[in-house]
Amino acid sequence: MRHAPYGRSLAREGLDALMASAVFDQDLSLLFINDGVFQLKESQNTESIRQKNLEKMLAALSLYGVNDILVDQQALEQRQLSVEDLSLPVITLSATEIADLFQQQHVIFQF
Amino acid sequence: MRHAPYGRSLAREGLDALMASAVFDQDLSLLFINDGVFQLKESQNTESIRQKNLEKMLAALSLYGVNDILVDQQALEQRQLSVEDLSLPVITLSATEIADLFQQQHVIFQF
Amino acid sequence: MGSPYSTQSVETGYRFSEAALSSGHQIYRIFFYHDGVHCANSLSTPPQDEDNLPELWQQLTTQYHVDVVVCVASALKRGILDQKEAERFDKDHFNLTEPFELSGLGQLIDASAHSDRVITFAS
Amino acid sequence: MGSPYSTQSVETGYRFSEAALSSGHQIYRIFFYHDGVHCANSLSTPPQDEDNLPELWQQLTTQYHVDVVVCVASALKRGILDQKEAERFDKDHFNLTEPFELSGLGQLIDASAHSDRVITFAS
Amino acid sequence: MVLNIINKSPFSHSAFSECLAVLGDNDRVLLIEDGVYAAQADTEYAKTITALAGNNQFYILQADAQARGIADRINHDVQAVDYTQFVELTTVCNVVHSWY
Amino acid sequence: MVLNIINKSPFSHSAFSECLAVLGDNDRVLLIEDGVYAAQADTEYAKTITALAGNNQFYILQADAQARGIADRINHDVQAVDYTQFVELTTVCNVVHSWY
Repeated sequence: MRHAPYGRSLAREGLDALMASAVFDQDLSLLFINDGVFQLKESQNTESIRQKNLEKMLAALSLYGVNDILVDQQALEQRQLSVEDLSLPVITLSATEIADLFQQQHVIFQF
Repeated sequence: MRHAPYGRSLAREGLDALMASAVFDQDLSLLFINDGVFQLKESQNTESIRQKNLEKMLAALSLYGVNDILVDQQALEQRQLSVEDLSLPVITLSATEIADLFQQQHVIFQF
Repeated sequence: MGSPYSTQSVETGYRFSEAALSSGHQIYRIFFYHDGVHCANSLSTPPQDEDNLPELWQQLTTQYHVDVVVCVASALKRGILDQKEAERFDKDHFNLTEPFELSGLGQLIDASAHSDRVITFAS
Repeated sequence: MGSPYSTQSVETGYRFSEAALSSGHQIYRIFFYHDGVHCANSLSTPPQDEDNLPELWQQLTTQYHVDVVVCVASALKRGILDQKEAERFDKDHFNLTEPFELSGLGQLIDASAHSDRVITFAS
Repeated sequence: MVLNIINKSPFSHSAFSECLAVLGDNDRVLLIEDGVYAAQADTEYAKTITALAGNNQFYILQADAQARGIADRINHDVQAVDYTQFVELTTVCNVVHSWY
Repeated sequence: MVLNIINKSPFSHSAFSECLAVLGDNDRVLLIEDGVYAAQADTEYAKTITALAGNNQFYILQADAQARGIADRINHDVQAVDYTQFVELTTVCNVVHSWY
């Protein structure tokens, strides 16, 4: 997840694809980088922009068996976000760890 | 014009709007900033990507009475482009001159 | 100019227009250009918990008698046709919502000349 | 995933697919997601000097028997319907080009599992 | 007086920086959609805004800040507006310039 | 080995810089569409590419460079490919990652 929520529908459609993937029991890793980390910001209230609340969609991930949420440490720092600002518990990764993670994948979808 | 040609259709549709404007005899200024200056790069050959050649569209501007082509000097420098690299004669502007130009407009369309 | 359901700009433009009209301002014309033309697609069928943007535009602009014009060049290549264009190009179907009208860029230029302010909601 | 006539990604994806198929590679499936669903709009009517992208996709994938699937959730909200969906939602018209088929995201996941490589052409 | 509207995140797109480079005296800047992230306190962009806030006024569309969960951490030099105030802003300024 | 594909201008979008920050040893980078502007010689991005070119290989889609009139000023550390070579690149690498 590399894109901010709401401005474009990429985050929403990425989560849809992720859930479909989880339903079909695919082994997957979920990583938030760049503005994608804003998807994890707590206290999202989307009533007045009339979009589906992504914070609630993310909260449902554990029901789909997606438990490990990986986050780019540097992306958080650059945005003045700490892990306490996020709506879910996460595992932070360094740039090197992210590079390694990409190497291990069979397929990469970026949203 | 702030966007590069071809990757998105903004440049193309911006030029369409510009020509319509000129046809209706509107008094207009045409300014290229940021990646928009790439629209002016000479030697564009779009055959293999099958899109309308914007260099040719730009060349036709003088027929529409659009003669002054204004360009952000700094945008050119940052992209290692000199006025000799461009397909048309241009007038270069500083950041201050650009700010002044915006103040004088009744309507601003950015493409 | 943005695409509904892909960018927020359509929703923002709608909320802005609603606020302007309900506080007594006049809107001379709303011109749909670039991907904005998809706002006029009568076949849009969003899920029940999401706004039906073509329908919302239709209601708002009918209520306040606002002229809504879709750029014909942008629309044709993106597959938004009224009945007349569908017949001209030998298509069995069409999908332009009423009261949207297909017309040329001249309508944008005309509106710019006749309005105090022109505001773009872009993708 | 990009929108035809708005982003180059559809053209790039097409050229890539053509090169892959003509050099003997197999394409298991092409999945149209997000704004990519507009590629299946049968009403697209580009000017004569521009590619008709829905038609080109149709020809290429028919020639090489490639499965072309349009994400049904993305398509419905963006106004791309087949005859069955049009009837279900009481619309008089529909606009899905043959041989494109509306189906769910499961088809993307299935294709990912059955392919050596998955490549995204995004806007 | 120009009302500049920015709808892109400053972390991902150059629109914010470019707009600020060509501001005139007394121009206004309204941050909407993903543009609101530029108004978060304590980021590098907050410093840029604060430096310009003497000559220029900065606004943020409140609905967009709330949606993104950042309404309670907005830079003090940025003023929250609703859609009606957004409309008023476009009438107060002479011309509107959307950056995207 | 990851094949990274970038289709956005480095002057306007952060995709190029972000991708390069997480490259693995021996990863490859293909610049397409507006991404080709990163391959122009003598810009700040040319220096970044040249610094990484020992460990990583950089490619550019020739059709896109020609369309934009920059095919004759490409950084020497970047190799031009056609669509068929693009296909081959995706088979040589283990996984493809599109940045946009």
